[in-house]
Amino acid sequence: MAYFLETLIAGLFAGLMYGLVAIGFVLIYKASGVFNFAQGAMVFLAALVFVTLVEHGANFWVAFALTSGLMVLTAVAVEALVLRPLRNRDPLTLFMATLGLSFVIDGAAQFFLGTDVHMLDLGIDDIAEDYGGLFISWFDIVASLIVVALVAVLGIVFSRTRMGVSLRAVADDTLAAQSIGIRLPVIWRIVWSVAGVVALVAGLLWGARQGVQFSLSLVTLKALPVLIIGGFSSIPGAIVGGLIVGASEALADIYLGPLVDGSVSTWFAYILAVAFLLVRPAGLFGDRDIERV
Amino acid sequence: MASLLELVDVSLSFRGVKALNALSFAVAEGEICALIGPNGAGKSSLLNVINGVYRADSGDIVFDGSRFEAIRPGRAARLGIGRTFQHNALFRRLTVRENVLAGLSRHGEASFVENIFRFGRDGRERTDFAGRADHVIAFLGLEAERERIVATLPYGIQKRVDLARALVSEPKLLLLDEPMAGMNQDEKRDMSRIITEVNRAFGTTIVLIEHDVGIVLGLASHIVVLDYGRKVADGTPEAVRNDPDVIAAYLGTVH
Amino acid sequence: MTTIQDSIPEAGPAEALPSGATLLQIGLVAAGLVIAFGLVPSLASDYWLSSIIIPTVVMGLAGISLNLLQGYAGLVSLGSAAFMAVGAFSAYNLILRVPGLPLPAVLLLAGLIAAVVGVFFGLPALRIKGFYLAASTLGAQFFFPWLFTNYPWFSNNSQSLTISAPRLEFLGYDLQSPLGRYLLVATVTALLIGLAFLVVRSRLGREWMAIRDMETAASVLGIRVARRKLQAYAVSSFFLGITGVLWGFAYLGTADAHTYNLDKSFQILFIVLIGGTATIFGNFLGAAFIVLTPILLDHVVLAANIAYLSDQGAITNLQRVIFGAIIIFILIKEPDGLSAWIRRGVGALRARLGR
Amino acid sequence: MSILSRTIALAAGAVIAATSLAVPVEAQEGAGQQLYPLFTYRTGPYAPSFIPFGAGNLDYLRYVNEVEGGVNGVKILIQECETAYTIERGIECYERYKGGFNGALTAAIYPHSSGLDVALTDKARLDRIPIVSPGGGQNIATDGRVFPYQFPLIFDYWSEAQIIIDYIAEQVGGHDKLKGVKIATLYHDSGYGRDTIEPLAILSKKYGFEDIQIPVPHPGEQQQAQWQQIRRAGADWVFLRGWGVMTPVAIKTAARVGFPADRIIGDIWSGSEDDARPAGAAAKGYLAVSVFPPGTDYGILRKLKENILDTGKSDLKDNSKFGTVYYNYGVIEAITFVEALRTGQKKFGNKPLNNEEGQWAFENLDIDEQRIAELGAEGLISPLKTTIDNHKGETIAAKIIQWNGETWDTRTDWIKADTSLFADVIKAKAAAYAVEKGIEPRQAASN
Repeated sequence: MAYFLETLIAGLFAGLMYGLVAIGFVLIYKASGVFNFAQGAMVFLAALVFVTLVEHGANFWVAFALTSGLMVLTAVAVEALVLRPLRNRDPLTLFMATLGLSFVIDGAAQFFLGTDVHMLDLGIDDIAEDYGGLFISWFDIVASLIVVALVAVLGIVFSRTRMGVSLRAVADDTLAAQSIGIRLPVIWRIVWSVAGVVALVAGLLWGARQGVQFSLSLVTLKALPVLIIGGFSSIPGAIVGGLIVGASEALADIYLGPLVDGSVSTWFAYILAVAFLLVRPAGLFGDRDIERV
Repeated sequence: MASLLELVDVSLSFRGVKALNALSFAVAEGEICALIGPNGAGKSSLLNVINGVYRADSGDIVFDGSRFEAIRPGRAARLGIGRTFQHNALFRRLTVRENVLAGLSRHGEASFVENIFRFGRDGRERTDFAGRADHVIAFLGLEAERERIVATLPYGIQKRVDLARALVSEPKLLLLDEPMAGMNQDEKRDMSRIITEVNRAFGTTIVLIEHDVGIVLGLASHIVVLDYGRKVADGTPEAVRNDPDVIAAYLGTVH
Repeated sequence: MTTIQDSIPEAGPAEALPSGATLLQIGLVAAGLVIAFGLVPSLASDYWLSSIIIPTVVMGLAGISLNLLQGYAGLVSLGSAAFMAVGAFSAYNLILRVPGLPLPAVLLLAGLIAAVVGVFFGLPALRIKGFYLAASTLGAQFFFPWLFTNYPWFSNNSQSLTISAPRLEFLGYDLQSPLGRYLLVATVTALLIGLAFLVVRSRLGREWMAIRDMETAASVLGIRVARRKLQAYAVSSFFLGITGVLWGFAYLGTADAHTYNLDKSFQILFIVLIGGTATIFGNFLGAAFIVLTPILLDHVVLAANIAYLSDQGAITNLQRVIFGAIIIFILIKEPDGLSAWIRRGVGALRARLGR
Repeated sequence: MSILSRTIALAAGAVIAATSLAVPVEAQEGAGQQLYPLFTYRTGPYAPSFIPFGAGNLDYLRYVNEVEGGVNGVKILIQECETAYTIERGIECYERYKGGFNGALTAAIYPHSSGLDVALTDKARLDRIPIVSPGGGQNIATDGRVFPYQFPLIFDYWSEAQIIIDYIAEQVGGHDKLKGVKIATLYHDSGYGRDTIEPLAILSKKYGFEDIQIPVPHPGEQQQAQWQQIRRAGADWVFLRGWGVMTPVAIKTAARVGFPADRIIGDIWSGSEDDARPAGAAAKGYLAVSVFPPGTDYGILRKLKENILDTGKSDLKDNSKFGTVYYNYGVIEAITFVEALRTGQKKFGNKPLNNEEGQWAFENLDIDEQRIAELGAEGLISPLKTTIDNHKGETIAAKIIQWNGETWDTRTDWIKADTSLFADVIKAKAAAYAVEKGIEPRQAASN
């Protein structure tokens, strides 16, 4: 039982980390209807820039500020060079464009900053403490707190501020939003910037785990089933979806894995997600509209 | 005359808003029945219920003797309910001819393998379809646009293609959702002439929605007036024209 | 709007085209066959055959497979490569376990097996649309590599879990040589292109396009939408299955589960979008782009010899940047994909012949 | 290299790239030279391991060319070809260079990728091109009678498993003490990772230790569940068959569940600085198998430092990578190439070798202790002698190294594997392969 609990908890922690990556997708999908495959590359870029700055002696906050600044610049560039020329094109084209974008971003990142594997130490020690038979690492707790805090902040921003309101307007009905004078390009720049900062946070937490290297951009794939389950357009959905994926994946590996003598977590989340879709075609928190003719 | 279509206490609501409220009326075989009423009166919803795009919350639909609580669009089509759409629902990237051919789908019997490799029932199907399609295209005077991609055609023509697509499968009942929307007077006159001819030539029963009361009074033999999902009046043009409720609820207001 | 008008020339029923155009078509087909089976084999070197032409043709075929699903039926799939894998592994085991099965039969069966699998993974399409559907097709993309890795039986317990091409031969002809492999690929491709045209010009193809353009209207007209969608997955996967066999055996000469990974699925998607949706020949342009660009960039770097400016590592990453940029550029500049080029060419020809 | 100069490079590169499409390629004259097609993967997830590897490779060849004036006067012409670690592009590179380049002959091709090695097996047999994969070849290809053109030199994972067990045995005080010891193998769930399941099963039958196999799905960025399994099973040792990012995550996660780092022994692909360093403090004490020992204290590396590194001719951008595991791996691999050329030249004369001559050369390699001493590579490589029956080399040996938080310390001398143990199994597999492929095995006499 303790073993089950421990696995479950570990899974939930992992799930939060997935959710963190998924949030980046959700933000952008909400605002620009783009499924941004380059999110992974952005995570990698942010982490790499940050770690390089730190290695050149910048202190944490300076590095964080500078990197965030870079992510904002990236957002502006993306809006101008990719989104605007492609507006009103079908979603698949936009998706492919972001795929191309991911080549550009991680290619550029490694062109300028090299391909070395960097160690990233956030000074949070990652040794598990024994809490009544349950080994839980401080790092997990801190990481989860950060994720929760981030979600809270985003929640407040989107519900209280003017920007947030107009963002939700855009998400609900783009045309209507434009007609009341909300300027899409501005919204897009802002949202992509926020997504960039979220990518930075994700990059730091993941990077501290596995070192800052190209594979960081692969976390994208972990976020996809999370999105299907949580719904592409819901931040709470991303978190809940993340928890579900993380937990079920961990449990599946331990209890289902042995039956097929292999690890199932590469596909389990996806099959789970598909099963979910058959029950709830728009994910847990996704919103769907009825067809008008 | 026996009624081809009969609605019994049909109700429908979206997110609590009642679009149709215990609506009942009958359409006789061979007549042209017009649904009129202000915007949001539930006219389109009604058509959508009749051919199964929406599922009624309660109430029955009797078509051609058989009774349904709900009907799937495909089933409706196969039973012989044709339909045109208010907002253009043509297959934009297909030619006029292909659109019309698509309208014949309910008559297709060949399996997809036969269709692909052109054997078995496919041959007869092709010639049969081609014949019917060309006939309707000629009937609606679309020969010139036969091979044009519909998205490139003017609105008025598209409306006609929509009609052709619905008509080609020779439905017993034809539902026309604002066939003359956005047309100028001449075009409207043409369209209503066509509708009358269809009704006469094919003996098709027609239910149509139209705002232009002048046109409707000339065209329809039976008028049903809706308001907020409720039936306000139901009868011959004359009867309806003189119905006080109608004048109050509808004819008074200008559209 | 004329772009839309010509954007699906192959979709128009053949018998409907003016005779001038029909002649032109016949002419083009003949020319194509002469080039494919006459010029290319006699002119191309082994290098060109086995490392540029074969992969381009096979990837073009993959593009066609996905285009049938996406361009014509309006459905999406991010799992194309998985069905290629199913085809390849089926073919390998058929040859291994059913001795004496002729190559054409193997290809056909492999395609059919892939088709069955395709139908199964197409089921979500009956409930969901758009990105949810796209993402769910990834299920296949992650399931099959796992399946073929986790159960070595599929690779006949080979140590590296790879299946290596059996001796390719047909009617006693050895198809091992680059030329032999090319001829195999070219023949299968020619046949499948023919099949693709039959499909898109059949009632099936027409109803796919109807569903793509306006699903509700399609169902109201009595088109059996669900059935057609599953048939779309079946046909597309059939094509993909055979493509997978060619990729593994006629091109690489070997394959393992990860040969058909997510990147390959994305490449196929690129081919469709860059080549142009709802086209047949455009896919080969898309494929040529995907296959050639990295090689070209590589040659440019060698030729320009800019290594002294920076280190190789940086330059190869620079190539990655350029590749990505080109993709975005094409997506922006050619909404109808590179097939627009073909169309203009054919258009000019038609004009010459004065229809 | 500074960001500024990179930017300049970017600009200049763009300009030149644009223009060079127009201008014809300046063909390098290659006649009378020996071609070395360098298959690179400077992009993608595995680039970090290639960069130092490629540098070691290049630096040694440059040293041979510039200091020793080539191999008995025959200069080596290096042509790079980027595979991005994909098989497709690898095949393109193979086709590009299998026939030589501007008159320079191809004697052998080093694919630098196990996957590509397998993919090229059939092609190479038809084209008669030797495919050489030191440390990363197919174990069954050891049988040169069935695989005349494959050379999985130096090492294989079955011997590795055996060396690991021998080392553990030594730690617990003899093979007889292995009974009941719990050894968990945490493997990358792929052909590479699964390769050690079979030999470990055999070994555990032989010595009676408990064999626990736990897979980690690619890429392996999440291993909490696996390590809990390990702790729950009460494993005494963990054999870590990692790949890429899987290794640092494994080490970190081990620390999280409180499993001691000095009880984890990494595979050769889990034993580089880039595998240990990202794990930070958690990696202190972590052990690994080393076939390519790190360090700079070897005669040959001193020569390289003096003649290449210090003269700015090195391919390294970051000199701290000098003497790292992958750098030395690159050097060792280059040595096998050069020594093979020497071997061939003894028979065919001091001229570039063609592919058939190359095949003979690689099949008759004999780098003995004395030659190793001449090369100044004592302790860097162990003797390497190939024959028609053994394309791997007769002595398979590795050291155990330990991470001290900064660099690797060598813990043991060469531990030799008893190759006789698995020889029959491998031969049997090779025979089965021959049947499946319809290959007529060569006889030793035929050579």
